[in-house]
Amino acid sequence: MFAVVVSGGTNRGTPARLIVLVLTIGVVAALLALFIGDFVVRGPESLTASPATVAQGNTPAQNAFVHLEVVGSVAAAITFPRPDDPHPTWVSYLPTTILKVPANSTVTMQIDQEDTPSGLRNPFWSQAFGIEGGTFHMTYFDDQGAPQQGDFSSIPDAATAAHTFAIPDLGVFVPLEGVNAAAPAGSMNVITFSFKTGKAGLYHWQCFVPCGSGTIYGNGGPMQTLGYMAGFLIVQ
Amino acid sequence: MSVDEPVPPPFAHRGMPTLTTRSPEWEPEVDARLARVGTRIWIVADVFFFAAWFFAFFYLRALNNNYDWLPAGTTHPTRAIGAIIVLLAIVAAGLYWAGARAIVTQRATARLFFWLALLAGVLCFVVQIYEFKNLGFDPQQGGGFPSVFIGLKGVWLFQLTGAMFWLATQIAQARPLGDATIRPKSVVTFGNFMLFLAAIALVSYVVLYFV
Amino acid sequence: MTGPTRTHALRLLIAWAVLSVVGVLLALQLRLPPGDQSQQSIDESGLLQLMTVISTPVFIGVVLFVLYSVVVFRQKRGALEDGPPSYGNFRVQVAWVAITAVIVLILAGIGIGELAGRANGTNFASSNQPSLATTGSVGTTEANALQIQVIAQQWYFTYRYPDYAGVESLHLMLPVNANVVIHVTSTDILHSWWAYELGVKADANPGVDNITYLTTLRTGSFTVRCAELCGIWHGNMVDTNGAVVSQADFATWVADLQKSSANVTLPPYSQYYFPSPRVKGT
Amino acid sequence: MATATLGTGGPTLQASERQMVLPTNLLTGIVLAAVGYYVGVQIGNGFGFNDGLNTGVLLGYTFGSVMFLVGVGFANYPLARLFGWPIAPQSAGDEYRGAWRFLNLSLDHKVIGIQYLVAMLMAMFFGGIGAMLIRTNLLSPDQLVVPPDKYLVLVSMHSVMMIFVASAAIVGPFGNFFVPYMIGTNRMAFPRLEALSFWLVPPAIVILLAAPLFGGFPTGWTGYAPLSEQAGQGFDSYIVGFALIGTALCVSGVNMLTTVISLRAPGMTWTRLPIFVWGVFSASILGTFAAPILASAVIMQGFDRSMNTSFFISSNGGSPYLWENLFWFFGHPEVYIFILPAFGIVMELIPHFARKPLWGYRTAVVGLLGVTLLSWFVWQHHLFVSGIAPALRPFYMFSTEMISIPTGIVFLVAFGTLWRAKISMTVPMLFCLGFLFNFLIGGLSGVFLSDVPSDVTLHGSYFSMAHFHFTIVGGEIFAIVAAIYYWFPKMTGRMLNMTLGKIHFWWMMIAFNLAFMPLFAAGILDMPRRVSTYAPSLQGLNDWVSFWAYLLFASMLLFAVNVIWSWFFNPKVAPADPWHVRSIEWTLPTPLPRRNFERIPTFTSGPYDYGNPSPRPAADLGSEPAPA
Repeated sequence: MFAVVVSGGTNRGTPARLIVLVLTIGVVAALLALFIGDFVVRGPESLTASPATVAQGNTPAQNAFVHLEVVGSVAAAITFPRPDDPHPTWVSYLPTTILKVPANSTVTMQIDQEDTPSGLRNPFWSQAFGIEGGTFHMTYFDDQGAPQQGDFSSIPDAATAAHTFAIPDLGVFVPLEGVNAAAPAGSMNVITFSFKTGKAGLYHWQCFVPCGSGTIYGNGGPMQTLGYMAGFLIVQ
Repeated sequence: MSVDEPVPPPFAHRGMPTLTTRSPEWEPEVDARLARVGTRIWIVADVFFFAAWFFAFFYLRALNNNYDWLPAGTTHPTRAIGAIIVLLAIVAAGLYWAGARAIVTQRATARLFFWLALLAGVLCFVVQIYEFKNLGFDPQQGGGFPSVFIGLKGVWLFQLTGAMFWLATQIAQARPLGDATIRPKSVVTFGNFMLFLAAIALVSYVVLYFV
Repeated sequence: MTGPTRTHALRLLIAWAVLSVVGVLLALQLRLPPGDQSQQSIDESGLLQLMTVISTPVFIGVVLFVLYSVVVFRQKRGALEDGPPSYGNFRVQVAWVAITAVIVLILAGIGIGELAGRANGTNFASSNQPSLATTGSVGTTEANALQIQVIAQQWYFTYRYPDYAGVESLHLMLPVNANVVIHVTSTDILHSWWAYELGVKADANPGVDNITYLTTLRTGSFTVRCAELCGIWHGNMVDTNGAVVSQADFATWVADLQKSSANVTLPPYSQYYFPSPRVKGT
Repeated sequence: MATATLGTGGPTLQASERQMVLPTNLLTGIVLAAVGYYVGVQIGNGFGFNDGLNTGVLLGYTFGSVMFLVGVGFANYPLARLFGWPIAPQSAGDEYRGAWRFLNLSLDHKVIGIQYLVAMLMAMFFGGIGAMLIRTNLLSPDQLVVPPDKYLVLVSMHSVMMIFVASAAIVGPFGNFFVPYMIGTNRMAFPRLEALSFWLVPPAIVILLAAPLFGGFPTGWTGYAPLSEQAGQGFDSYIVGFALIGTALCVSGVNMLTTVISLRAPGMTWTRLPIFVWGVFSASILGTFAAPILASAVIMQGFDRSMNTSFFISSNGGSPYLWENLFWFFGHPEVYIFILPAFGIVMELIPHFARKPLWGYRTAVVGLLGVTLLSWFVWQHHLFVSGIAPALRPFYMFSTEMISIPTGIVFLVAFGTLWRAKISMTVPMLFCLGFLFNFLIGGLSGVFLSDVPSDVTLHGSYFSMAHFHFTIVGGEIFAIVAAIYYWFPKMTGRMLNMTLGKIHFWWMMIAFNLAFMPLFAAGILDMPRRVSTYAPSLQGLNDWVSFWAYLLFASMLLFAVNVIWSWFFNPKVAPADPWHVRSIEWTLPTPLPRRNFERIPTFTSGPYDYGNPSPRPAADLGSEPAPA
């Protein structure tokens, strides 16, 4: 008869099996550690807002100041270079997108916008919402490349938007004008505005310009990865 | 050695008996029945496979999203080339079928037919590649029709390639003691698949060039 | 029917009847969401409750039968007896299939009845979506209904009011006791617009006008969520500030909105938010 | 024994097939897979590693998988044919002995069954770990443990992994192992296709697990375009993984259908076929014909992503509806691929442990085939709120509700069999009864979802998520566990510990129901699926769910301990027929002989003839010589 046992053919002793078992469990555990570690590894570093240097009205509450830079590609950063970034060609906010700000305070943002226009798909977002005074201050370059500045409640043309800074849960939406092609190389539009934070919590913020170039409808890659065009506002 | 003798394996195997007595369940008759049933099931499955592409064709054509079914500048490729491809596919299938009929009685004739079928199939492949190289449109520029055209013809070509490989193995096995000689009915069954591929080529020709 | 069989069947039947009555009475006490803010949500609550009521006896019947069998028809410990060799009872099988078929027909009848009531696509009373065309433009539906366009994008819904020169809002504001036609579209990928308390849900597809109907009945706020996976902020695509307000409040609100957004020109209505990239990587 | 019986349950590899230049085994396969991947990436990227391109990854995965199969030994047969070497369907014996045999290409259906079983349990373990991470993250409404981008990757990995498992975890291990016994044959129709259907699975799982290295994909198992086309290189894992699994389903189906149609032993008429074989048969019909649709659809995705065609891009003449339609045209039969063999298991086991004939056998078969048929006509119920073809919604609502009629037959058959039976509450029986309870809830909640108006609220919410977890976990997984407890002694020669089994049942049953029942409420209380954050008011409910989900996972760990201990450390060989049942596989000795039947059996009665005063043998083993 060719009666061969279907399960393990040879009769190894229990110690041998135990060793095999321990080895197997070890391998599986290592794989598991990789698998789990891959998911729970923390995201980008956070940036704590510094105490405000600009007085905002007569509010007695805390003031905080956040300085960000927006670049068309991480490698082109001027203010906050990030040399070892795995995606040097991605569009990004710098230095990070995890922002820590105090609760019940006025946060002043300064955003150095260095990217060129991408254009909004829905012109609605060329308005600003939810910021103190309803206007933002912007230094920019006109069609002749001459520096200009002023207070705006919206940008004049949705097609010249480069990005937006938006915290939907706080109702904050600010369009960021793209750097005019006539501007000298290395120029940036500097946009300043303030908004109020309420109670402590975790709020997400994002950009409404489909600026993830190379992805369908422009919303992949950097738009969906923490640390680039997507981030958290940790109000504490 | 003559061509019709079995080729011995090039490497002796470590200590294994090379030939065994057949068990009844492995008789050629059993295999022939299984091949017949299995090929039919496989063909029906393949009908579903191609149905998805034809569905894509008619669905996208009917929707014509953003008026981009046929983008400006996109024209159907020459019908003559398409016709040549279909004809070659049909010829290949027909030659295979003729060869398979002859495999029991006239093995030499069968192998000749097989060789001719292989030639027709390879020519079909070459002409199809030529057509891909000279499309007159670029699927990267968008459009539903270019997408379906490339996709449908591409997956068909892939299956044709597989079929040609199998045809080549039938040629190699159509010797004394070769598999095709021992199991002639299984050889005949494969002709159904060749005919099926030719039929798909014909239908896609009508759909892609005339609808 | 033999004696023991009849006893078992009677016991089961009585227990089932009693428990079912209790279960159905309990089920009738349920007040299931989404509530009564719109005709649609009333219909859905009613339907959910109806389903619960129909399911209760079925659930009780199955569980009761299995428990009874397991308790009563046990193999004696250590024994190895066979049960009676019954291979089926044609009448019981036909009856079972007939009963399930009738239940299915009733359910389908109710559902189809609800859908058929709006064959022309303009029945606001119980409608969620029209039975007919999904593509179309504003104005093809009932003339005195309020038209709203929902524009979904990654990751926010905005609301355009074509009847008011295309002003757009961050939150949906609706007048009470109004018939509303909602046109859902997307600027990019698939989303699903779900106004929970209003009992409406419709997918947002790029280049497609997905129409759904709504009749508001009660003032109050409602929540809007995205119900189709749309990327990283899918879970955050929530707006709790939608509201159904009185007709007067709505008129005031819309007038304010028109005033404040005078400096941004929007098309009154748009189905296409293209162009988008034809070729990736360029 | 005479040399005439040197054949085995499957043909072993002919000597000439093994005499390739490279020895073909698992190690060669792994090495060649790496080489294939490298070459594919180089070719796809125009010779070079380039970040962000899909063609390279797609070609890399494809070449890697093909080369893996070549290395494992699948090219030997076609190449031997091509070189004109003599081909014999069977040979002297397996080259590999012992455990090594299970790690290498074998054409023996018993070995393939065990390979499938182990692979599926491992994959299920990883999918379960994914579920635990998901539940951990949902302990709080904020995204704390797993960042939101990775959360979606996690959800997608869990779902796709579990879909892989669910689609093959019954037909693969138990179908391959027991169908030949049950129909009385020594061979499968196409043993190489059978082996291929298994060996496509490991590359699919490895490729899927590799997705996070490329950023993962955020689409869930539905892979809806155009979100899928936005995704990075991770989504290419989805495409190739599903293409491999689809091919596996299709070739396994072709093999299984042909086997059941053509290789039934004398006397094994269609009306004597064990109901489990019917379950496998109907699932194979669906697998064979639905999987090609999926293959086409993922190829379209691949073309869109690598060649920039526009099948699914509205602005370029494509349509996302095309994907939705193709996907669900495959996807809905797919869910019946999960559940039909589970019905088969439950209806197979209940008569044996009730010691009563299967009540209404023909009706049961009609029920299974009815589900098979109807499942092709319901797919648009996944699109009720998508805005497509609303005029057809009454039809799809009706066909969806119709499917509860053949499904109800399963319950009828179970009832009829339990009625006045002699029920032994063994562990497999407990799991079958658990199946009835869970699947009842799953089925009833399905009716809620089938009705268009109520589906408007429930669609895409946790209600539908709870619904399909009740059918797949509460249904299919319970049936798989029942089958493992039932057939483990025959497959491995060892009994599982039944005390642990009883603990496992009650633990799993309670934990499962307490974990998933509240999710119906979560859905009705407006919690959409696949969200990493939710309304803070639902935190209590979610924490409760997470707690019981951990316990559910722990119950599966207990099961794993039971399996590992019983299989490898329990010295006692199981008796040949521990359950004292009539099914033919238990009339064979344990451990099973290499060759299934020395003589092809002649069946003289059905497998469930309990209580017959003059019971005839189920199979007349060995009284006649095998037909020549």
